[in-house]
Amino acid sequence: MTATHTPGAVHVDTVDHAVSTPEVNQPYRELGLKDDEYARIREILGRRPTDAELAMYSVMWSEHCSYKSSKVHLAYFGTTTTEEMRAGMLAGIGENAGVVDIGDGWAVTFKVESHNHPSYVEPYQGAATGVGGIVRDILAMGARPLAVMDPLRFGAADAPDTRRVLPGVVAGVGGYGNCLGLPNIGGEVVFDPSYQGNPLVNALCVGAMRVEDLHLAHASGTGNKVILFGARTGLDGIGGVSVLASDTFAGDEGGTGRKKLPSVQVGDPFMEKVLIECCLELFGAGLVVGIQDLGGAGLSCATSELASAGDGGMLVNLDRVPLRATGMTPAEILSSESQERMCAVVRPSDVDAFMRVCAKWDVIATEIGEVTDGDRLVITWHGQTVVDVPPRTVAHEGPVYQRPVQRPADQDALVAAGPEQLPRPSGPDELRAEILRMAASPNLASRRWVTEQYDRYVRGGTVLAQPSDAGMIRVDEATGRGVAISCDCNGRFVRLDPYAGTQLALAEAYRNVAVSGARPVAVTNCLNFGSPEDPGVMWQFEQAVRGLADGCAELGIPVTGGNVSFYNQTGATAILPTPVVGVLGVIDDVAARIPTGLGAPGDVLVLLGATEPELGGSEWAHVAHGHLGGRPPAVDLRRERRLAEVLRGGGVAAAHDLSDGGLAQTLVEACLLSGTGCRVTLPGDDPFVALFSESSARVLVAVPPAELDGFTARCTEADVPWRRLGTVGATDVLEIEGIPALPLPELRTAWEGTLPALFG
Amino acid sequence: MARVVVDVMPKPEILDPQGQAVANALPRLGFAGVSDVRQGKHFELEVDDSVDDRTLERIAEGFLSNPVVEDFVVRRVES
Amino acid sequence: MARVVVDVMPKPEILDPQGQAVANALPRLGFAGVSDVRQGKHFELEVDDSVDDRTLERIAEGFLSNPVVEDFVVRRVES
Amino acid sequence: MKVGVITFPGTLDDVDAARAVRLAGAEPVALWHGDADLRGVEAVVVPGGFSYGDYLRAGAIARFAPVMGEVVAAARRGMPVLGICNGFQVLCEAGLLPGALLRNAGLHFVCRDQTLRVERTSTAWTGSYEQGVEIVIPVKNMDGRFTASKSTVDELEGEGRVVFRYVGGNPNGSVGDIAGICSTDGRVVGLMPHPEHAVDALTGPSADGLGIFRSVLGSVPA
Ligand SMILES: Nc1ncnc2c1ncn2[C@@H]1O[C@H](COP(=O)(O)OP(=O)(O)O)[C@@H](O)[C@H]1O
Ligand SMILES: [Mg+2]
Repeated sequence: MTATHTPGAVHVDTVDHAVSTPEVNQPYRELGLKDDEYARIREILGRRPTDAELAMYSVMWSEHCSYKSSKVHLAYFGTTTTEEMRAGMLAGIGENAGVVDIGDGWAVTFKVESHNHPSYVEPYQGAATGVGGIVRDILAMGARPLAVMDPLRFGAADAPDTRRVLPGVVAGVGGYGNCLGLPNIGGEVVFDPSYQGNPLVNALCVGAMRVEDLHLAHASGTGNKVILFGARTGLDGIGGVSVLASDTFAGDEGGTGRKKLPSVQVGDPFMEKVLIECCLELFGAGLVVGIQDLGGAGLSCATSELASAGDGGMLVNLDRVPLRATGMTPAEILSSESQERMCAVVRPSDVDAFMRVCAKWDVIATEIGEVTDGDRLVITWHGQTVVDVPPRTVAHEGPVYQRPVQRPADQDALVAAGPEQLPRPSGPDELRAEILRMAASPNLASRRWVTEQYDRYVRGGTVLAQPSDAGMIRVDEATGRGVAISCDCNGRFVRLDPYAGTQLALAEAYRNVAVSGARPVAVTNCLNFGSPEDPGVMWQFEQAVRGLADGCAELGIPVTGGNVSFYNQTGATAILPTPVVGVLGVIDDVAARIPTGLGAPGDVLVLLGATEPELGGSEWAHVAHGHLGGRPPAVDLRRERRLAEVLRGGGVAAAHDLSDGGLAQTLVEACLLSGTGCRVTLPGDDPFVALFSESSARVLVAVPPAELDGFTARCTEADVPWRRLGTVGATDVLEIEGIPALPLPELRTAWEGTLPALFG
Repeated sequence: MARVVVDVMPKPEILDPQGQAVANALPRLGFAGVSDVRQGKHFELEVDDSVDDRTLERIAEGFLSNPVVEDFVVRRVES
Repeated sequence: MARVVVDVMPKPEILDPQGQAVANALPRLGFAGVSDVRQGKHFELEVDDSVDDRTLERIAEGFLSNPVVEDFVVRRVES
Repeated sequence: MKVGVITFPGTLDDVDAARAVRLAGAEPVALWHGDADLRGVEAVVVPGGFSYGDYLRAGAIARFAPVMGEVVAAARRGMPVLGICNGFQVLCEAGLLPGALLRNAGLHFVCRDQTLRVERTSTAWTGSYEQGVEIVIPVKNMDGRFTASKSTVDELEGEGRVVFRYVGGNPNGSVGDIAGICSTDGRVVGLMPHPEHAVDALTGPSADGLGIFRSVLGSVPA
């Protein structure tokens, strides 16, 4: 149960030892390396790797770090990004996070990352360290982190395990983010049985900096010092590498006896807060040449990536690393995923000043090495060389796979089984009951139980947060310049048609940003899929990437970065393919934001876009019949683009987009958010379709009467279909013509009661 | 009725930021000589005599502690 | 070196929602017979032999616990 | 007028408190936890956050910071001191205000727009409000449940030292719906909700919190 520590020295497998013992059996399979991958490592090195080298290669060549299955597909993002789209991009795919020029000398960086598996094992710490990791990514770009978001997915809302996982994840996201002092400005909570046993915990961070302060992760300048700072390195998060320390491998020379170390890490948000302030002071004083956060793969990743991206080699004295545990081996130190650490490259003349800043913030900082003029990454342990590798082969030249891709055999049957034959509610009373049932269903019910656990005010720049369509923060207090972000994905749509479904995710995030009044400018993503060894999953993945890239090209906004998470499955069953898409928008003055809701009494309600009988993959089919089949709604990105332009043209007092649950849900939410009723007439001749269809490219807007003619004229001109639905009333009732009135208190009880009843 | 005490502590290899914060503060407060602090939870349960040790163990392991990151000790004390 | 344990508990008259939450959850999980639960903190300190009982008392009273709402017990255990 | 705003390691709302001080028409002065120096300020704000991670108890470690010795001494001489959220917790730990703040009754962090009633206007920080007025400002904390012995609560109520009370729902189980209290002389005020996050309707639920920072301008002899 507890780690026992070796008395005396740890067995160390040096390079010399490796050269003289070529035939040692190394447990590379236990570390996840394939036979040919291991053979390639031996070929690169011209000998067998040492324990420490094996540890480095195995983590860096893992799917998570090397993108070996996804690389060939992700390349498509590059080929579809035009020069025009690239114009505002200061850093793109390949950097820690994408960076976008938002004007006035400001640059914004944002990225989403997954922390799915750790959050299933230990929901609180898994989610907490997920937030911590993405924040360090943003910090490593030289930016001040400004806000976080958390797209989450869980099994069925009433499943017992969801009751274990969800409260822990939410407490972890909040516990870390709140203590760190970053406002949570949005996210998602989605329930579907496919996530049972494999919840998705994605975390997004956005940060800002002056354009000239952009820091890229590279180690250059021979003689520059490598400084590790932040938390001490411990035995947490070592996971698989502990096999290197097992008796069988380390043999008689004193294995540490550590068998199964917990692969979870515990986060220290206080340390991270201090680390942020310390880093920003270091950046501000110009004391940093290059910087890299330590996340997955710890020092293995940081040293090899810094060296690989630089113009020289690197020498690291591993015995200088401050440790939290005794008896750690070099392989363990290199693989430890202890949180809240950063690695910087610093000019020798700046080292003292660097150390003074760290001391001011009580941050431990240690010079562990330097940049050399060679082209090798050399790591020593008490004077003996334990790693001597070409860093690019570790960090950037890992294996690349062209995995088999095959459209699943059941795809046709799935698409053929559309929702047309499902019994529908009919008549006023049934429709009324359906509106209430939908509003109370887990995927549509108020997220307040979750979002109340998140600080959305800290830093004083939050202009929109939940329950708005997009989160919005002010970047520049003097000018009011700000950014808006939304993350979206409907995995059911993606399951039915991965290409179109991913474009629908893009369309929704784009629309949510547009509805806030911002101009969408860039895209990030977190592609959560099943096993890449399943050709059907690879087909979903390939289609999703193509759909996203082609969609971005059509919208004229680039993908600036992202993250791939494979192996999200329970047994042989993969999750719904879930490419979460995050769209970033810019607004010149946040005072011009469009609030989410209904507007003021007397405002005219106008529905933008066209409603078709599109219920494949809809929330209604899911809630009423547990049905998934047919085609997802049609995508029309050109219309989304025009819709966004119309919204930016002004004249709108409030807005709310239509997505899951259709017009019914949008009306319910808009009324409850504004605390005002309204009276509307449904479009078309089928009230059921009007209420529950999930056709895309639609928005409900509230327009003051004086603006109405001008606004609708602009819609007509832009070829955006519009239709007057009714007016905002000073009443406490949602009145839909032909359906018995829905008093707001009754709607509120339905909408707000669900999550508290489930989770306490 | 018996009183049962359950102490739950972070596993030795797991980071304990709370204990660390205390340990770092003590010298600043003028207390020397404390080299390490770990902080955990202390539960006191009033338990029916019918509840056996195996049940207490299950309560401690499955509910009061998180076996992934914590160890626990159960003690019956005089009531 | 000695190991010192400090247990800090909410005073009896202070509402303890954490303990209460545990007590309420146990029957739902199928554990009967636990009539009351209180939750506090458990500290384990590694202490130099030079540190006397009076000092430990001051650490526990003035720092590890808040006398307005908490009681504490200090114990030296074998090291 | 110069108003100090303290930063401890882990303080989060110092920037916002300084902004509120500025918007109210005073000059914010940054005070560092490690310096036993109030830099000539005439009032002090101890802002919110998680000083030292709130790891031992909220506010327990911060109260020993060198700057707090100066704050306690100055408060005893009548300098206006405002503790917001974590700052309130620090002031209680430091003995400038009675009672303690414990884990919210619901055991969750709670962030919501909260209605408060201003129960007392004769303090250094509430003079610009009308007695009994209701204001909406955010509350956001994990340990916000005000607790004190019965005699202390009776004393606070009897002496009219409850400055703010939760209205329309108590977010954390505080005794008597108490959201904020003051010292016997009304110069030291602590409250859990965050007035610095209600200084304009763009980034907060209202501008109701500004009155707290305006009040202090009138509370010290010019
Ligand atoms: N996990 C979460 N964290 C923070 N905010 C969330 C989370 N889940 C949902 N929200 C917020 O709740 C609101 C409603 O969510 P949702 O219905 O998914 O929005 P939309 O359909 O407009 O994308 C949004 O403001 C969203 O950002
Ligand atoms: Mg929306």
